[in-house]
Amino acid sequence: MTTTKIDRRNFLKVLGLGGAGAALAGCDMPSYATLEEGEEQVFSYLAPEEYVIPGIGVWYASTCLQCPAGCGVHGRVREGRALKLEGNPKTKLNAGKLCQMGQAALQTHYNPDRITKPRVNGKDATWPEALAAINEKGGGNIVWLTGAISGHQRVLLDIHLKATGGGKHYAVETVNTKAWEAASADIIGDAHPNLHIDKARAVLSFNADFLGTWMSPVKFMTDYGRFRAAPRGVLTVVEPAMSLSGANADHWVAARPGSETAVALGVAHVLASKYGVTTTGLSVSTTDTIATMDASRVAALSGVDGATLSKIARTLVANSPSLVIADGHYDTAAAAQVLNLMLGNLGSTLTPSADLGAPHLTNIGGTTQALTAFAEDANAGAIDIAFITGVNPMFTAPYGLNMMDALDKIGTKVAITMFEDETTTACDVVLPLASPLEDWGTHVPAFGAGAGQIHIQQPLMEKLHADALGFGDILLGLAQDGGADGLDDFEDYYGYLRTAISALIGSDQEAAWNAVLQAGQTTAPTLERAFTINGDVTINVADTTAHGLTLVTTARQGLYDGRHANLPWLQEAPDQISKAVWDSWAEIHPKTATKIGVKDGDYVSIQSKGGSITTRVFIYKGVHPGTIAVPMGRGHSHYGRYATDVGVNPLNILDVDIDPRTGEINTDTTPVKVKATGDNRYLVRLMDTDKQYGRKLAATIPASQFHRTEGGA
Amino acid sequence: MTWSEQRGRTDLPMGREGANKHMSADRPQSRSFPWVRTIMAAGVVGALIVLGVQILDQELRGGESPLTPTGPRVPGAVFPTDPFEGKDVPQPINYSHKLHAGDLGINCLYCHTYARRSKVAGIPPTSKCMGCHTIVATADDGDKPEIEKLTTLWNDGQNPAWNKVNDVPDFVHFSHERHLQKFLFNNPDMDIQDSREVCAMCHGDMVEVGVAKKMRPLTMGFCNTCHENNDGPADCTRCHK
Amino acid sequence: MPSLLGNIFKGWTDYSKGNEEGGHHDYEHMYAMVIDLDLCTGCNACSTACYAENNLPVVGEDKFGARQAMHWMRIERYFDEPDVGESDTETQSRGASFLPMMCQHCNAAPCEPVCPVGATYHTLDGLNAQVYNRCIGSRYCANNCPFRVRYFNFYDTAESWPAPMEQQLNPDLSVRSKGVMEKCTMCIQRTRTGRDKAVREGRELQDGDIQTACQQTCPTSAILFGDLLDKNSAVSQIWKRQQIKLGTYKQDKDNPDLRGYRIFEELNVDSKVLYLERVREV
Amino acid sequence: MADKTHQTPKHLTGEQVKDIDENIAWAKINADVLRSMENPRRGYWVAMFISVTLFAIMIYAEIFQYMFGMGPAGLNTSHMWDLYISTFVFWIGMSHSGTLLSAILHIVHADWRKPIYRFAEAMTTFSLMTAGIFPIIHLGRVWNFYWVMPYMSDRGLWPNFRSPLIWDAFAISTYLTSSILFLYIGMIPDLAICRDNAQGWRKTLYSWLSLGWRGDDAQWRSFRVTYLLIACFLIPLAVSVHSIVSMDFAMSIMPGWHVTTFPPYFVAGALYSGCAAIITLFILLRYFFAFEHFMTFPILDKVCKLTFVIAMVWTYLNLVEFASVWYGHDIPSKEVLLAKANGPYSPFFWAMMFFGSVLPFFLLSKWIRRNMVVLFFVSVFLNVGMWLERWMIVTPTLSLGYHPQGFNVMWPGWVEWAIVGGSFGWFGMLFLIFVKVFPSVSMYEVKEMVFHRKRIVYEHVDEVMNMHAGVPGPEPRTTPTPQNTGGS
Amino acid sequence: MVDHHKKRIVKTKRLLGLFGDFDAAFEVIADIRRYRVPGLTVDDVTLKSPIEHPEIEDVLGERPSNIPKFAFWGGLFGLVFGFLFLASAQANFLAQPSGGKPIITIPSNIVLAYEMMILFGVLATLMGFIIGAKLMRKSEGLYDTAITVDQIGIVIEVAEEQEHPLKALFAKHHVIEVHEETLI
Repeated sequence: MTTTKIDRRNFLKVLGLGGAGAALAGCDMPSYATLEEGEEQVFSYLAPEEYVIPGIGVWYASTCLQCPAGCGVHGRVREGRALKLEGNPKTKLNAGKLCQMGQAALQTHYNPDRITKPRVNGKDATWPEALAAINEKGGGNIVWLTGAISGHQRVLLDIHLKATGGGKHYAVETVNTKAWEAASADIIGDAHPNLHIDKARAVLSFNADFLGTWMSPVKFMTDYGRFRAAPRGVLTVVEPAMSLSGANADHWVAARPGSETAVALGVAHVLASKYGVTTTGLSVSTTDTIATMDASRVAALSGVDGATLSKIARTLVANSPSLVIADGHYDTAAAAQVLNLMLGNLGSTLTPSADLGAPHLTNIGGTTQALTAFAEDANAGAIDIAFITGVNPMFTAPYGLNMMDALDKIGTKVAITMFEDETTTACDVVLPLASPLEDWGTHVPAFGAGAGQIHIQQPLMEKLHADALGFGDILLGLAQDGGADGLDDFEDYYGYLRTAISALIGSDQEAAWNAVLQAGQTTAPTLERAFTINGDVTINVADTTAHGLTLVTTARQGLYDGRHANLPWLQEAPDQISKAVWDSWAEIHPKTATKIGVKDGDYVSIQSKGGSITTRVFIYKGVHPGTIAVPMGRGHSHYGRYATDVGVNPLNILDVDIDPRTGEINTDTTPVKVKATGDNRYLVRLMDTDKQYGRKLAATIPASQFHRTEGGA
Repeated sequence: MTWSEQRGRTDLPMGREGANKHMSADRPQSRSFPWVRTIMAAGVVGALIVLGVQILDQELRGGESPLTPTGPRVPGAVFPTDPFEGKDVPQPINYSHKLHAGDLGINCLYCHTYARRSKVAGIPPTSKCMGCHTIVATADDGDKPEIEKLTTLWNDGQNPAWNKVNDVPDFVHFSHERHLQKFLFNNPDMDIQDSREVCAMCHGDMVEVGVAKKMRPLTMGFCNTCHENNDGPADCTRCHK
Repeated sequence: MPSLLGNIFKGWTDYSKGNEEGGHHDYEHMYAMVIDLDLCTGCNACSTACYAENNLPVVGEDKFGARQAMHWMRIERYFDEPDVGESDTETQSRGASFLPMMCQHCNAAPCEPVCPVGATYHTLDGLNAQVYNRCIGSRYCANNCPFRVRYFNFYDTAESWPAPMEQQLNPDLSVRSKGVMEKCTMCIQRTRTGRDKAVREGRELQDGDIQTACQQTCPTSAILFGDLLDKNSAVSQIWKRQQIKLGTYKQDKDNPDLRGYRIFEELNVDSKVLYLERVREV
Repeated sequence: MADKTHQTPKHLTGEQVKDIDENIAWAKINADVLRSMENPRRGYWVAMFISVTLFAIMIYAEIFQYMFGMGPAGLNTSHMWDLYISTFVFWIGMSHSGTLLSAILHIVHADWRKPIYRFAEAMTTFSLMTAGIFPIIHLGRVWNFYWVMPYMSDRGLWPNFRSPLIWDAFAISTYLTSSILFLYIGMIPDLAICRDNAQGWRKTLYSWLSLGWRGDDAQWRSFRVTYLLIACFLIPLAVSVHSIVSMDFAMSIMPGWHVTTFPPYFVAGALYSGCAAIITLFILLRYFFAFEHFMTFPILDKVCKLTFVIAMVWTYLNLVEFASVWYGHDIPSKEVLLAKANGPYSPFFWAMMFFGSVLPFFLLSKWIRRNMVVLFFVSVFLNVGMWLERWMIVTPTLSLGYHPQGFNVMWPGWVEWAIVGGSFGWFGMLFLIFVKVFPSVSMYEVKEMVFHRKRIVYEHVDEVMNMHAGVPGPEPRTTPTPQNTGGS
Repeated sequence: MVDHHKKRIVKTKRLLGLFGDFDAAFEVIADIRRYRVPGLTVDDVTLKSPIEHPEIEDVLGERPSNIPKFAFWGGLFGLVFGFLFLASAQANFLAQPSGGKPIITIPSNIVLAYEMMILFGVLATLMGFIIGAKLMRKSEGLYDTAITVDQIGIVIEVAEEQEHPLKALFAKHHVIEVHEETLI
């Protein structure tokens, strides 16, 4: 495969640092010394495009790969440097908006810790050497371990696997929506129903942090904006530890970890018994399950009292249409869908999704089930060559999967990555990956982009590191080397992609291609579908009555599952709830704190069967007393200068507790012992106070007043 | 040193009784204060101060002296023409403004075409040079080493690394576009052909020099003088962001 | 041709005019903001966008702990909501309330008169500007800011951008060095570029031509930026609807239920960021 | 020293009742003072060494700060000002007594000022020089400090005359100039004396400085008028200077700073710390230079009483300030007030209250007033109290303020401590050099003093007779010898 | 009268008599007032003393000083100049804090002009002192360092016929020393 390609779009060339680099000396002493002649160099383009003018930024459309949502972005390019990302207004998914992770994509691209050369067994090498190292052990079972993947990269990946003996493809995402998908598929026959939060008058969420990390947060936040406009919707969130969605809830209900199912069914019970909401369409068993869930039982299981249940029920009934979403456990999601059925939300706030006409492009949502499977296969020694990209199993895998041995048992481990992380260090061959801002690609958002939308990813600037290659290029090269047929006449992934898109849009005109690039998206034919309701669903209510202190690993928009821990902007962006920066913390309830005997900033050791972590406590009332919540994302042992040895990683000490219905690893069922270590250090936070001291800073008014002035019942 | 030659006369008897004798001395009557004269004088003093400061101010503003009518001819613009001679800056290609802008009379904006659309005037892209030099004065003439350099660079796909000549501090954000708009395009008495005159306001007459050279101080004082005299914005953030 | 005496007389007349007309007579624009707290989810997108747009240095844990961070736009989080009753239940019964806090660009800014060298002043755009290269770092302005939104470069910031990160720096505004005060400029580089663009296209500046970085990225569109002198701009519409007027600290609202308010209005600093109260179902 | 050989005369014990012994010979006055410029006690050199060391540390700290920015000083986003500004205010305060007392007492013809006003004015000048460096040191970009000067430039840039900091710059430079002139003019006749007795470089120096003073009647006349005029200029100036300094705070809108009573409060505090400093230096000089004949207990008594009175005025204004805040009932200001009393800084606050308002009562005890050592420490602690007062004005406000986000407690960094400590070294160094090079007791005015007293005071005749008959003071040492130059 | 009196007689010598105390010196002057020495008036007397005697004026008569005028004009200049300087500076500050706030701010300028008034007042006073007291100029000889210790000197210029009477007068009042120098 060719390793050095001339970027045919030479206007992406960097024209030196037009002032900015020297601007570091901006106002420094003495401030007039920069009146100089012949000190700086200035370049010009060889043959510029007409619309590229030095000193004026040009916006290019591309796609954000910071999380699986796949929002469309516009990148501002000036003098060949990508300076700023904004949302692509043309996309239906994020409508010109972007979250902080998307903003920080620039730092993924410009990160000082990127891998610039191929490596074989930890030594720098050339591409041919690296490829040789991969192939020397010969074929055998070749597998891919990736994150959520879609579009033509997925196509090439499948081609490569097929050409090399049909090995498996494990798509792993720690933060995923498998439970919701499975339950939805079972009950309403659609794994990805469109959720119309903006249309709902009331939203009830169990563990689904739709504003933070669930499915497509930016999409949901834009909807949330409309949801809050008059007539104003009511948001109720039930979860063990406050998430970003919970922090914006009108009613926040703390439920014992794992007991959300009980709460959901309790609400269903109140609906049926108190508000006479019909349960027709539900099987007898389901109805019985609901019937058993009276207030006392729910209270016993979850610590949520009857008043709260009826309050929730009242809200749902009073504000129709409503929407109930859930995640975490299959049963919770199923119960939520049952509520949706009972409340008749189907068709109004849940509508059937449409399948992409080209199924080979659709998004493979990652799961932790795949991680388990990968670990098992590896431990069984069934894997000879593993290509690992976009995931960091060493970091995210619970101790129970003993990922270390698993990787050791693999013949050749190839990491295709931008950064040196825990997994990369354990790999034999490391191939430097181009950053998403340097790369071509197509992405089919799993959710919310609208029927058949395909987002185009195009480079915003030339490669920072000559040896890094785009993911598509690597795939293409591997597929070509693997002897896949029909690919030989493509010189690079750009050529392949261009042909493929031309085929998709049925035109290979330059103009059509440019139109696609400018729009940053294109549309594929879709197949309409309808809900197929299946009311016979068995819901098991876990008995959480006796549960002691349980560890809950929460995902936050920002560091996400840890992949963004090396972005200083996100490390320094205060956590939305605790406002802490640059370190991990454990959220516990004041009661629990007094029980353990710790105060703010004290270190506690959190001991599970699989190990222990030691971090500082953040005490507030936003967690259930039976919960100790540790956000995931920090605690890397290898991840560049910004992430290494910052905070602790709760994922490793999770028990491998598999949800029988989905095969997912539960993140809220690990019992832990918590002891104070006696140390105390100030937990660095944006602000030490939760109070406004009578100042009118963030003022709040009751909804009634809002309705008086701005309408809505 | 020592105080050894101290002449202590501690034996002298001091002050005897009845030392206070009074001798008649004529005491003048205290005169009433001349207010009117005072105030008038104060006025005079004030006036003198004002006058003095005014003159000094005119000097500092560079009243008439530096703003000579000679120099570039830009109707409706008053601007300083402080003499200034920058140092020679070596360039990869000894491009002669004298030849191109002077003898051949090429309009500045033909090459520095970005100046009218952007903050930066920009270095012309190599393609622009080659646009002519593939036809006239090509490398094949053999007697033009500079153009041969250029052609070699062009064929290798290299951009020449020019050295910045007129370089203001990085906290100064000067916009060529706005200045050209004011003095050239939106200036009824100005002909686009004479863009040279406008450029010369800040860059001096590049026709006089061969390889580019800094011809004006381009200090803040230089800018302010012009801004004041032409009612340019007196707003820091227009240039300092 | 300006002259000293001429300017003195002009100065006097400006003085009188300033008194008569409430001090708003010579603005070209009056940029202001509206922030709907009910829409703000506290997701930090605006803050990070500000880091990207305005070359803000990252200081690291120690300096952040020493409160030397440089976040121009900070999202504050409070758990008490006195106006809708305390949530006295065992666990939180409501979410938190978030407050995006950045320079309020007060028209009667307390920071402006105290700067010994006039490095902070009011531009014709109605913005409270900070001229970095004039600042000598006496820090009086920050002391006098009731919002605590002025940030000082306590250290040299160069190490915040190890290569190749410095390539991301926005060339439209300078990078501040140590000893310089800085703060939110309402993206003055964007207002400038927007105006230049309008001039280039030979048209008037319209509402929406200029978006600040925080406004553009805010997923719930909680932040709105615009010109108060333009009567049709969305911002001035809202100010009108919420019956908040500049130049006074006593707003006479005929409808007490309106959500609009300005923080520390009682200090009469005449800030130009209008907040809309957060709403809670109780 | 010499008096060990005699039985201790009254002027060395507590019983002395007269400000000065009017029989002391003029020549002896010259002799003693001139000798003081020659061979001080060893304590002088110890003090000098300490001062220089402190100053060296300060230089190091400043260089460090110059290289690494204001961070190491421990400042943060809420505490933009800290010890620098409070110590600046402290030194400005120190500078007040000298000039103000000297000028006022001169106008009201309180002649007991004559032996002590010289070093008091020197103290004024040098504490001003010390104060002046702080606003410069505390700048973030100190290399641009001259931008606060109003100078014409073609850049059309001026300082912002609205800023109280600029008022400071004007006031301080005016005050410094005037007080230096006041000190200098008052010194001219003495410089003439030195000129007449000096040799070598000192001769040239004094000849230049004495401006050819010959003691003509015309010169004396002009001298009197000039001195009186400058005194009249200085009194309102001194008052204005410290009220302007107080405006740095009073003109701001911060709770706890925006207080109407600050100007008089600051002036009182200034006089207070100044008087206390006079006591301290009085004792030091009296010891260093064996000035027992001139810096006598009765004069010290008067200074102590004056200090006590001013302390009471200060206490009153201090309480008035609290009261006005309390009854004003502005919540943030009240929070600051309460935080002072029981917040994290309360120990310093209460220490300030004790040293400032309780300790002065010690001055009422005659025993303490007569006991040099005790009095020395009392006066030092009075000044510690005043320094704490300035700190307690600056910092608690900044640690609270209006916005809860700014609530935090900070502890000054080592750089700040080093520079604050070093400022004392800098002051001490200048002062010690001065008293060595120039007569720290005004010879001609002491002569006037004894002259007038001789002609007016007639009580204690018997004592006078005693002095003549048997026990005169120590003979004027004509040729000092090593063993009586060292401290006893 | 002094002048043509001076014209008549040509002074040849300058005498300096040193006296032990003021009283002796004053008596000499009193005698001169009584014209004990023909042709000498009190205006010819220059008294040199180590301290300033409060009655010198009674003895020698009023000799007006114009230093107060210096002070007054200096202060006035400072005030006017100060205010105008500030006003012009503010009015010509290119980056004027616009937005209708006063360009020329009276309160601050008053404060500053006040300081300038005092500064210039003091400087002018110093100037007046130097001029009035004839300092910083080459002074005539006939000086004795005893004057700065404890002796009072009387300097008189005399013609030769006056020399002996004056010396006699000095001697009568216990002169301690007499220095003399010839003028021509």
